[in-house]
This record gives sequence, structure tokens and C-alpha cells, in this order.
Amino acid sequence: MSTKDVPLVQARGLVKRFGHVVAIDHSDFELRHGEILAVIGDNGAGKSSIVKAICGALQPDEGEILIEGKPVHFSSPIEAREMGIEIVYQTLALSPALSIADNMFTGRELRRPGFLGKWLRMLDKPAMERFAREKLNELGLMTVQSIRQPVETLSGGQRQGVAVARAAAFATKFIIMDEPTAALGVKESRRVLELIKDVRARGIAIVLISHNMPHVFEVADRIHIHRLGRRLCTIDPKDYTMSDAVAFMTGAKTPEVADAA
Amino acid sequence: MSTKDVPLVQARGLVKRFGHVVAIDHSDFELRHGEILAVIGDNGAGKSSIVKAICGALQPDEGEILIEGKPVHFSSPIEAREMGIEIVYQTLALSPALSIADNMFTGRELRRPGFLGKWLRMLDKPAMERFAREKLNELGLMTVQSIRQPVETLSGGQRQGVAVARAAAFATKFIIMDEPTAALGVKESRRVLELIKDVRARGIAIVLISHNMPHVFEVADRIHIHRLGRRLCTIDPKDYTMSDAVAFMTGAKTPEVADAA
Amino acid sequence: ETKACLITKTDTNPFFVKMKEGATAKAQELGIELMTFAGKIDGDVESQVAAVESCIAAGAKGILITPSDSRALAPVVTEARENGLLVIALDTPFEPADVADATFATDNFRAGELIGMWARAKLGDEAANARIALLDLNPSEVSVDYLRDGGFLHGFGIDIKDPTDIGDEDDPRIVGHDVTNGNEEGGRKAMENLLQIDPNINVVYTINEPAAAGAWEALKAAGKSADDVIIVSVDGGCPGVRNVAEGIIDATAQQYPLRMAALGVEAIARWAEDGSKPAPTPGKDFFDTGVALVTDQPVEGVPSISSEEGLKLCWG
Amino acid sequence: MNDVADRSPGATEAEAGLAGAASAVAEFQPRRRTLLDHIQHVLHNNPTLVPVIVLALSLVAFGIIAGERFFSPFNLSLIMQQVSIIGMLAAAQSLIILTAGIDLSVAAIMVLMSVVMGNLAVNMGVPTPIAIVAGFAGGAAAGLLNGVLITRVKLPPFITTLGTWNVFFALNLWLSGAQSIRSQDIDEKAPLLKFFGESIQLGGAKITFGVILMVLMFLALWYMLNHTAWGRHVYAVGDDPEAAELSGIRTERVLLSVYTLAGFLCALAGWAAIGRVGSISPQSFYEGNLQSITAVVIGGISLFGGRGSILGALFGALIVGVFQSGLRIAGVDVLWQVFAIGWLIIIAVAIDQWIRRVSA
Amino acid sequence: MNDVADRSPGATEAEAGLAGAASAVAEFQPRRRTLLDHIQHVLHNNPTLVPVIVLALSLVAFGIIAGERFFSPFNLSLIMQQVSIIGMLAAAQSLIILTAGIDLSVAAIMVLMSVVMGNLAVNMGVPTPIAIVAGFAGGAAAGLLNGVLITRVKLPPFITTLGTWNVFFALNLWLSGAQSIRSQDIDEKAPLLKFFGESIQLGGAKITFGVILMVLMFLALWYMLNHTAWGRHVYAVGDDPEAAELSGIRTERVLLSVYTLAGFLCALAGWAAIGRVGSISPQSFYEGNLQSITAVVIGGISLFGGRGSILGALFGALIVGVFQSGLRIAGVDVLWQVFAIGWLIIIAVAIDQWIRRVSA
Ligand SMILES: Nc1ncnc2c1ncn2[C@@H]1O[C@H](COP(=O)(O)OP(=O)(O)OP(=O)(O)O)[C@@H](O)[C@H]1O
Ligand SMILES: Nc1ncnc2c1ncn2[C@@H]1O[C@H](COP(=O)(O)OP(=O)(O)OP(=O)(O)O)[C@@H](O)[C@H]1O
Ligand SMILES: OC[C@H]1O[C@](O)(CO)[C@@H](O)[C@@H]1O
Ligand SMILES: [Mg+2]
Ligand SMILES: [Mg+2]
Repeated sequence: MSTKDVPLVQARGLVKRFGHVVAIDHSDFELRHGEILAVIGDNGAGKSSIVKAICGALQPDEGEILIEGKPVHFSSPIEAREMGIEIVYQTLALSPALSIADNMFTGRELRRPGFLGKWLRMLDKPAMERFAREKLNELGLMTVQSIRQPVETLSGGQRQGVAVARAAAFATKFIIMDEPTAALGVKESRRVLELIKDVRARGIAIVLISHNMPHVFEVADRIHIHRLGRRLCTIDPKDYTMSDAVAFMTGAKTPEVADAA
Repeated sequence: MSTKDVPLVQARGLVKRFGHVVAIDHSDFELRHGEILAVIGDNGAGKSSIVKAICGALQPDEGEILIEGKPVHFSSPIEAREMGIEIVYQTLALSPALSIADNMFTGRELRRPGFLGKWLRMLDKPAMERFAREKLNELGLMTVQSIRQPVETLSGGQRQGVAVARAAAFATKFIIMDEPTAALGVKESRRVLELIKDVRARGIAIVLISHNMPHVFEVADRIHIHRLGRRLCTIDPKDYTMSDAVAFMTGAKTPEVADAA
Repeated sequence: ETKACLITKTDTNPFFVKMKEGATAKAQELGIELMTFAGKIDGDVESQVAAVESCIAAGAKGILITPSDSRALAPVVTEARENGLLVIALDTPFEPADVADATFATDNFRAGELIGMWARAKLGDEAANARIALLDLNPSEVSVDYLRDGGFLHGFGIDIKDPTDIGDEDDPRIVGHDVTNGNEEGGRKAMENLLQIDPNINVVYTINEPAAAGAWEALKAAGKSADDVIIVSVDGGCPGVRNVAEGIIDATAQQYPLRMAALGVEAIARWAEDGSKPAPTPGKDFFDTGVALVTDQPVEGVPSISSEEGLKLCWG
Repeated sequence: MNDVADRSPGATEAEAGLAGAASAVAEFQPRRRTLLDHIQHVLHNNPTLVPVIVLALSLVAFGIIAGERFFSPFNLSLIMQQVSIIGMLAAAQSLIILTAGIDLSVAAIMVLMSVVMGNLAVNMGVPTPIAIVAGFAGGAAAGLLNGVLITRVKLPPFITTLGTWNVFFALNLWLSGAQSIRSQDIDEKAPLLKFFGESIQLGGAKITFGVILMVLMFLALWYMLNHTAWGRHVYAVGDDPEAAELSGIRTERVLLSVYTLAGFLCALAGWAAIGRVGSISPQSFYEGNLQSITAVVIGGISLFGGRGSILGALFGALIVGVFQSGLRIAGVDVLWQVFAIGWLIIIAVAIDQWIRRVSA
Repeated sequence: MNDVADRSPGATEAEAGLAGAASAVAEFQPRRRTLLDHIQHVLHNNPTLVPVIVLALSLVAFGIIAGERFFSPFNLSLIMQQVSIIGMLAAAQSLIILTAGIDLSVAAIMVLMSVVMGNLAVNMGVPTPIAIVAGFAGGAAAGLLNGVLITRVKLPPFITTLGTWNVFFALNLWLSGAQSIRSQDIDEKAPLLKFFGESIQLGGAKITFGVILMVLMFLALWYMLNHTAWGRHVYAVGDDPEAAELSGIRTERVLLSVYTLAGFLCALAGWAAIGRVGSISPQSFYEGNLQSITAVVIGGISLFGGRGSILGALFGALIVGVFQSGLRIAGVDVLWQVFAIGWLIIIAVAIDQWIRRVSA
């Protein structure tokens, strides 16, 4: 069995309870190599919860998660990150008072070579700034004045850009994006969608949570439909209409073949 | 000149600066009786700022605002509210630890009749709860367990419902909604759009800020296009395509006749 | 079994720790059950009020108390007496003294006066040119504070004006007053500050011996030697007397907390037995447990004991 | 203007699928619970029960350790008296902490105002009622000063009251000349100042008017917080000030009223303190600021604002009082009393945190 | 799986309009500025300048009021000495406040550890270096206890350290038996304990090793905060702990390291305090906790965390020292010193707030 045949991520029977609420109710999940998987569902269906469980931001109560066929247990997103898994949170997770460069490198800072870095643990600020500027330019995402300016001085769209650029720069396996375009304008959303496709072209898989059906149908290779805490089915966007997808996710229709794609 | 001929809201030459940023740059604004006016524009164009200036949540540095032809100066949204102007903020502005009923009535609580209310200023909790339940049912927006439960126990969609219901219940002139569907799912967004139309049907005007072009073109009577801190033009959605609108707001095209509608 | 209470100002001052030791030992000897209480900091009136009340509630026969505020505690102490408890003030008298049934205390004014007189005699004619620094307790100016400060100045021959007000004198020999909180750190800082005003200070009065120790560190750091400056203090604790022996403190007025405590416990025992109360020292409104000037440089006209004797008595 | 009142004419393509969508919100099966879960749940819904239970447990514990003397009506009523002044400060402090503030100056205001009342009535011969009213006005003004610095100058409450604490403390020393006013002088010239020291005897228990005042103060504030619009606004402001402002609450006014009322309550406590101590001592209650905060947090009111019942602060003050009295009667050294109070704070708040961690 | 790597094949209808959209972000003309605006702007970009300027102004003011005596190198170096211990506590406090915490126990840890060192070395005959290391370990452990309660039990820092303050205070009384250890006894048995009291003479100025230690401590922390990953993480955690956690920082570890390091720095300050005071006194520095917070806030570090430079705390401590010394030399009563410090806190922070209000 070649690596490509084994799904990149496979989760089975995940359960997560918050007090009396069951946010994930014996749900499965599958992400394949190099694909864009959209996750759609009503508000409160448990979309954010399941992706958080997969990247270690939530500890599931039950179930198992396999990455490239190997069982994993992430006790925090940091461990997932170390495996090349990046997440763009709905809240962005940037530190407002720190600079763009600092934010790009939080938790994986570069140190100076030689004595300064080894013994004085001195950061290599020039190198980090160079890299950050490069990545932002590469993604054509923004024209910021200075890579040293605090993130709080950026507009919402620019901040989103920083968060996406950070994920894209460091991911080697896959990126999870939780409603990355919710607060963005038409132009800014378009940029993010293009970016998502660029990233896939580099062979990195993407999980995209979104309420925007046209976006989903435009970029997704497969669509995971989440309902009442579990995966209802997975469909191929070429085989179904947006209207079908919405009907499934809201319970207006029941999919005929579970796991259509 | 009948009241109907005078615009409901008219603002001229508004300016608002934040330090070195000019968020509103000599902008005009007009809202007519009973209409749905959509406001669109890039991220950071100044949409939120201008509607905040109109309802008193921001104090403009220059310019004048007329409501039904009379100059007004709101030093806080409370004063606007007293004139029948309601706002649904992007952040919702609900107090998480207070009950749904408390939240519906913040700042305009009902007191018991007679001695208790007059001298002991006792709240009429039963009356407020009855009213709140009625309004929520009327709008068909949700099935909450108890009107006394704290708002923090509601889902995002339900909270949005409470905020919209509050505005709809008390507005007599107009309601401003700042991206009310940004975080909502397909189903929940639909409900909000229907609600907006219901409210208009009751003769109350609505200002809707949104990045969702299909929504805007579906419900708006007129579209105010905002760009670089000022109103670029106002168009009639029947005369233009979504593509035109986006081209105007992003600067890809220049509208031929300023103030088209 | 007879119960008695000891209520001190704090537990952070070795003087009171000593007092507690003395009372505990005496109580054990006489077969009395002793309960001890203290405030958290000097001036903590409410803790002392609560302690008196607890003693009443506990059915104690008598209370030994060093009032944190000589006026403020009067009402609760009166209540205790009305409930049949014998109340004895230790160390700090009430105002007026007859609020308590008896007082076993140092005469704090006298203590100050002794070191003042000694300092004047020691300087002789030079006293007219003295440069005096006064290191007091804290901004609250409680009674021990003004009594010792005033006593010292009086003994030195300076008009103290309002005896309850510190710092209202106008004698040009006074360089200034500063507060020490009665500890070494405060003593050092206060001394440094006053030296800034006049580096030629040659007489230093201190509220207690920890403050004196701190003051000495500052003087040393300013390049002074023990011969340049006269440091006088009050207390006579063992570390303080050792400092006298080593020439750091020139003279100190020794108090006798153990004696105060022991006498107090005995008085309560007698009160429980036959209802008799101790009598004050003739001519005073309290029982003077005595104060002795400890110095190794005796001067004429001021009775004193040597540091060697002082060390034997220290806080006895 | 076209009239589009009919439903969904322009629904987007995707939304066609909505027809017949389930209208119920997501619901999930409830989870099975252990006994501990159950207890946690009950307490979660009634958080004020926590300090009540801690109080009951400490009463029982000290009843056993310190013997029946501890349990006498006399001693229990004594604890109430001992707690009364810090209890009143805790009431004022609770109001402020509910708005997510903190007041390091409450005790300083209280002492300053009792000195003002005493100076006027005893030393300067002003009629006592006028002196008392002057004290009230002073307390309210001191609170207002805090409020203005916090709302207008926008200083954090901690810093503001750290500053004004120093200022009030200095004024207090200055006004009093650091001298206590004697009980006898008050009796003679202004006995009304000692009103709250009067008491009624109920069996072995002695209930002072000061204790009654404290209880009434808590009940009145409880009523105001829970049954008036002002009270709801206090919670809303503490919960999320921005949301409160946007939803129509004049947060500045609410904060000003809270600080001013707290200042007034401190002055009232200052009057009561004269009755309690019997005299007026400018150096007393130096630790009252932190003691009031201790009572509030042990009572389960969140330092982050907006959560907790003011009655909790009453129980918090009583718990501290019971501990101190119990340890005293059991003959424990002050130093170990301090030690025990330290752990009490930590453990009580830890329990409270545990309770609140469950989602409803 | 279909391969869609080409651009915008399924662009929605609306987006057709994007072709040729301006790619610049919104830009607006800069606004004209008054001189005051200008000053505000400069200070905004260099917030540490504020305490520096306040310090400079107060130096000048007291130079005028208190005369040249104030300005002598000797007096200036004396102020440094007087400030050194509170300065070190302020350094530890700054670390904690940068994480949006607060530590009411710093001074208690410091005094406790100097008592531990003294007890071991002077009273129990333990070799001095071992006694010192034991003190360091104790300080770190005390800090770690705070950290564990805050991160694991999830208690608010204010409450945690209010509790441990009491605990450490009690332990201090217990260990020391309330007795000071005399300067001469230290000289005789453990002179190394006084190391930081040694000094070098520079013209009229006398620079103690304690002062040098304080300055080095600030410089080292400044380096760590600004040039190491750990430092950036401290800021990030204080700024927005949730964002920090999600973006890959182990916030718990960072907090634990901060509290432990702060505890260690307090122990170091405890050692230096022995040199400064000359003897070991369990009663000193009772107000050190609040004094350290005062220095930090006057130095412009936000109590909300994540903002401010640690060097500010050094200047804050110096400002307080200059005020106290200046007022003293000018012959002002202690009570008015207290009064002045109260207003100093309020005014310094008000200026700081005003500066920060401008958006960059
Ligand atoms: N930390 C939490 N504590 C308690 N309940 C939670 C928590 N996180 C999520 N939930 C609950 O779990 C359920 C699923 O939430 P989740 O955020 O995963 O939904 P979602 O599908 O991402 O919704 P949306 O589209 O609105 O983002 C909801 O009922 C939510 O209230
Ligand atoms: N309180 C503030 N302080 C400083 N700058 C502000 C403030 N509020 C808004 N701005 C700035 O004013 C400009 C306009 O912001 P505004 O929020 O009005 O944009 P918007 O059109 O609503 O954007 P979006 O679609 O992202 O909500 C932006 O550059 C923003 O950064
Ligand atoms: O703090 C003042 C107290 O300190 C003593 O001098 C002991 O050191 C006592 O006599 C006095 O009451
Ligand atoms: Mg979600
Ligand atoms: Mg906006």
C-alpha cells in the first residue's frame, strides 16, 4: 500500500462532550493527500469542534485519529504543528502588540548562528524579517509599511493575510482553515481563495470550513457535510448542486448513498 | 413638503479621524423612508464608521446629520435609540451573563406599576419576560428553553436572533445592521434576510452593511457604495449587475453618473 | 482552672515575643491557662478589640494588653472590666491610665529623658552646638513615639512645645525628624535622608534598637566612626545591649518586658484567688517596672548600669 | 422603489435546498453523570451555596475543635459584631468588583470619614447630625473622585485607588493629627456617633445596631442589584462594558454611581465603626482594604466582574470571622491564623472555580 | 479528484467586477498636527520616554526646591541605593505584570528568603554559599507555587498571591522568631551575605554592588524580553493568552517560568537587601509589594499585560525615590510625602494613558 492510498487523516468515532452538550457525536472524518476538503454544516453543527479535535486544540473523549495511517495523539496544536499541520483559526490567533515578523514565527523563532544564538539564545531578527517579508510578497497578499509594525495596526483583511501566510509558509502536510473569509470583502475573499488553490498546487491538503456555498463549490475537491455533531456524508461537488448540499446539511433531504465521495 | 419627501436620514460632509487615519473623509449619506439601503465596500473602507457616526456611537469631527430634515446631534447611541433608531452591531452587544429578557430590555426596563415601581423602582420581570418571549416567537427565530437563561448559553445563531429581535421590537424609524449574517450558516442567514424584509414591510427603514453580494442584490432597494472613506455613488440594484457593483467598490471601474439612484 | 489572656501589639517585634515568653513561663508556673493574641501590624486596633472580646467570651479572669492605641481601646477594655475581668496594661499605658485596673510599664517619657540627659552630659559644652537627628516610629505619631521623642528632647534641654506633637520644636540644633517603622531598613533610610540635610549630625535619637542598628549602617557608609556620633536608643533588648558593648549604640534605656509580663500574670492569679488588685508605684498612675540607662560611658548626674550588667538583665 | 414584501424571490441558488429544512436546533443526548458531577451541577446553578456550605462546614469544624464555647449564642453574635465593619466594606467592595473594578481605598475612606465626623462633632462642636451628614458627603465625594479618575481620565481602578488610598491616608493623618478621639469625649459631646454600638439582647446573643445595619445594607444592595434596572446595568457593565454601552447603558454614569455609592457606604461604615470600636482611631483598619477584597473573593464574586451574588460577600466575611474567632479560641498563634487565612483564600476560590467550570 | 490549479475558474458572478480592481489598500491624507499632537505622537512611538521625562522633570524640580544638596553626586547615588531593593522587586513584578498578572507576594518572598539565608548561615552554621543557594531555591519554589496555583488550579493571580502573601508572611515570622540578625553577627559568621553592600567610589558618588546588581538585572531582563523567543512569548501571553496558545506557545510553561524566575529574583533581592540594610530584619519591607507595583505602573507598564518596557519599571522606581528624597531634603512632613506619592501615581499613569490613546 503506497502512502498515497492511505488517507492523510482518518478519524473514527470521535466524541467530545462539553458538560451536557455533545459537540462531536461519534463522528468520522477523512482527508486525502493534496485535496481541498470543504466542511459545511449549520451553525453549531460541530464543524469547528471536529477540526479542533484533529489538530489537538481539543482533546476528544473517545475515538481515534490516524495520520498517514499512524495513530496520533496531539495534546496541543503545537504537537500537530511539529508534524507540519497548520491551522488558521476563526479568531486568527495573532498577538496584537507583536510585530508581523514576531507573529509569523511565534513558537518557532530562528536563533542567530554561533555563540549568540546557542548561548545567549539571541533571536535572528533580520532573518525572520526577511523571511516574513518574502512570504507576504510571494503570496501577493498585502502591501504593509513595515514588517516590524504591530499587528494591531493592520486592518482586518491584512491580519487575515498574516494568519494565512503564516500557515502557508510552514505547513508541510495540511492546513485547516475555519471560515477564513467570513469577515472579508469580495476582493479580500478572492485573494484567500486563490491562495488556497496555490497551496494545494504545492501538494498541501486543505480543510476549509465555510458557510459560503459558491466558494465551497468553486474550490473543494470533496465536501464533508456535518450535521448534529457527526459527518452525515461526503459528496463530490461535481455530482451535486449547491441546493442539494444545503438540503443535506439542513436536514431537508437525506443523502441516498452515505459517503457519496 | 410632506415628510415622505424629506429623506429619513441625510448626512453631509462627515469627517472622522483616528489619529492619522481618516476613517470618514467628507462623506455623504442618505436613507429614505421605508427602504432597505445596502452599504457595500472593501474592508476598511469606512462602512462601520459612517453608520456609527449616524447613530451616535462615534462623534464625527465635521459634517452635519439631519433626521427627517431636522439637524440632530447624538452624543451616544442611547439618544438615537430614544428616537426609534436601533442598531445590530457586528459584535451583537449582548451581556453574556444576563438573561435573554434582561438583554432585550437593557436600558429601557419596565417597572412595576404603582408603589413598587415608582418608589422602589422594582422591575416588572414577568411583563418583560412575556414581551421577550412573544417577540422571539413572533419572529419565529428560535426555540429557546427559557427566556431566563443567560445569553452565554445560546449558540451564535441564537444570539444573533436575540440581537435582531431586540432591534426589530423597538425600532420605530430605522435599523442599522452591520454584517448581521457574517458568521451565520445558510439557513440562519436566510432567516435574517426574511426578517429584514418583514421589518421593512412594517414601514421601518433598514441600513444593511454586507459583503455578500447575492444577499445585497436580493433585498436592497438602493445600494450605497463606499470607497476610501467616502460615498462613491448610490446605485439601483435593478440597473446594475453585481459585477458592476464590485467593480465600483474596488476601483476597477468608475461609475459614470455619480449618485445613480 | 484560671484563664488569662495576653494581647500584644504584634508578633513581629522581639519585645512582644519576649513578653509572651515571660507570660507563658509564669502562667505555667502558677498553673494558669494563658491565651495569647496579637495584631498583625502595629496600630491594628480592630484585632485587639476582637481579642478582648474573645477573652470575655472565653471566660478569662484577666487580660494583659499592650494597647495599639492608648485611647481607642478604652471602650472594649471597660466592657471587659464590667464583665469582671481584671485588665492590666503592659508597656503602653491607656489614656487616662485608670482605664485599666493597673499598668505595668516603662515610663516612656522617663526613658527618653534618661538618654536625653545622658547625651547632653556627654557632650558637655558642645551640647550647645549639637546637630540632632530624631528617628521616630511612623507617620501616625502614637504615644510611645511622642513620649520617647519628647522625653529625649526634654532631657537634652530643648523646649518640646506640644508634648503630643512631634516636630513642632523650633530649636535650631534639631536637623530633622524622619520615620523608621521601627526596623533596620527604615532606620538606615531615615538616617541617610537626614545626613543629606546636614552631614554634620552628631547626636542621633532612635525610637528603638533595630532603628539604631539601621542608623549606624548609614553613618558607617557615610564615613562616620563611632566617635563622631552619639547614638541613643530605647529598649535594652539583648542584641541592643550587645551593640552598646560594641560601642555602636552609646546609651540605651532598658525596659523589662519579662518583668511586666510576670507581674501581670501574678496579679491576675491573685485577683482570681482573693479579688485584690495591684497598686501603682507611689506618685505615679502606673506601676513602673523600671527603666535603666545602659551605657559604658557613665556620666555624672545620670544613674546608669554597664553593658555587662545590662546583658544580664536584658529583657529580664 | 420596488415593493418586495413577498418571501425569498431572489433566493440564491444554494438556498433552494432550504425548503423543508428541519427547523429544530441541534440537540444532543444528555450525558450520564457521576455523583460528583451532580453536586457540581447543583452548585453551578446556585453558586451562592458554595460560601454558605463553606461557612456551615467551618462552623461545625470549629465547634468541634474549639468546643462549645465557640457555639454559644454570645460568641456567635460576637463574630457578627467583629465582622460587621469589614462586612460593610465588603458590601461596598462587591459593588465595585461586580463592575470588574477594585477599590484599594475603601478602608481609607471609611477611617477618614469617621475622623471627619469625630473632628467636627467632638472637637469643633458642630451638631452631630450635621457632622454625620458631612461625613456622608465626604465619603460620596471620595468615591466620586475615584469614579471620575476611572471613567473620565480612564485610569485602571487598581491604579486609581492605589493612588487615592495614599491620598486619603495622608489626609486622615493630617486631620486627626494622628490622635484618637477618646470614648469618654464622644459620650459627652456626640453620643449619636456611637449609635451603632447600641445593642439589643436576644437570649445570650447581643445584636448591635451595627450588625443590623450590615445585614440591612446587604439586603438593600441585593434588592437593588436584582430588582432594579440600575442593578442589572451594574452587572452588564461588569460583564462586558462595550456591549453594555452599545446596548444602551450609560456605562460612565453607572460606574460613577457605583463608586459614589461605595464611597457613601464606606462613610456609613465609618459611622458604624465609631460605635463598634467605641472611639475614633485614625490608625485602625489599615488592612481593611485587602480584608474586604478577601471577603468578596471568598464569597465567590468574580474579580473579572459581572458574576456572583452580593450575599456571597456577606458569607465570605463571616467565613473569615469564624476562622479567626475559632482559631483564636482554639488558642492558635496569630502567625498560624495568618497562615490559615492565606490557605483559606486559595482553597475557597479554587472550589469556586471548580464549580464554575461546568457548562450549564 | 479533479485538478483545479488554474485561477478563478468558478468565480462567482459578483466577482467578475474584480478584474482591474485597485490593488492598493485604502490610504488617506495625513492630518495636520498641532505641536501637542506632535509631542504625543513622538512619545507614543517611544513610550519609555515618558517615565524618563518625568524623571528628568522631577530631578530638575527638586534641584530647584531642595537646592544643590539634592543634586550632589553623593545624593544621586544615594537615591540609587535607596531604590535598589524595591527596584529589583519591581523588575520581578514587571515580568509578572507583562503577563497580565500581579504578584502581591514579592516582598514577602524576598524577606522570607533573606531570613532563610541568615538563619542557615548565621544561626545554623551552614556554609554561606550553600545558604545563599538554598535561599535561591526557596525563592524559585515560592514563585513556582504561585505559578502552579495560577496555571493549574486556574486561580486569578491577585487572589493566589493575596493568599500566598499571608502564607509567606506567617512562615517568615515563624522562621525568624521575629528576631533580627545583627549586622556584626553577619560580619563575623557570614560576611558574604553582605556582598551587595560593598561599593566602589566614583568621584563623589558611591555605587554599591546592590545598585550594580539592580541595573544588571534590568539589562538582562530587557535583553531576554526583547531578544529571545522566551521574551516574545512573555509578551504574547500577556497580550492575548488564547491567541498565544493557539499560535503555538505553551502558555502554561511560560507562566510557570515567569513566576519561578520572579521568585528567584526576589530571593536575589533578599540577598542584596542584607547588604543594603546591614542586618536581617523580618519586619522590613512590609509595604514592598505595593511599592513594587507602584514603580511598575509609574514606569508605564500596562496592568492589562503585554505592553510596556521593563526599563520603565526602573525609571518608575527612580521617580519614586527622587520624590521621597527630594521632599525629605526640602523638609516636607512624611504625611505629605505619602500624599504626593498618591498623586504621583495618578498623574504619571494619566499622562501615560494620554500618550497611548493616539493610534500610531
Ligand atoms: N468550549 C465549549 N464549551 C461548551 N460548549 C461548546 C464549546 N465549544 C463548542 N461548544 C458547543 O458545541 C457545539 C458545536 O460547536 P462548534 O463551534 O463546533 O459549531 P460550528 O459547527 O463550528 O458552528 P459555527 O458554524 O457557528 O462556527 C455548539 O452547541 C457549541 O455551543
Ligand atoms: N477606533 C478606531 N481607532 C483607530 N482606527 C479606527 C477605529 N475604528 C476604525 N478605524 C479605522 O478606520 C478605517 C475604517 O474602518 P471601518 O471599521 O469603518 O471599516 P469597514 O468599512 O467597516 O471595514 P470592514 O468591512 O472590515 O468592517 C480603518 O482603516 C480602521 O482601521
Ligand atoms: O512599636 C513600639 C513598641 O516597640 C517597643 O519599643 C519595643 O521595641 C515597645 O516598647 C513599643 O511599644
Ligand atoms: Mg465554527
Ligand atoms: Mg465594519
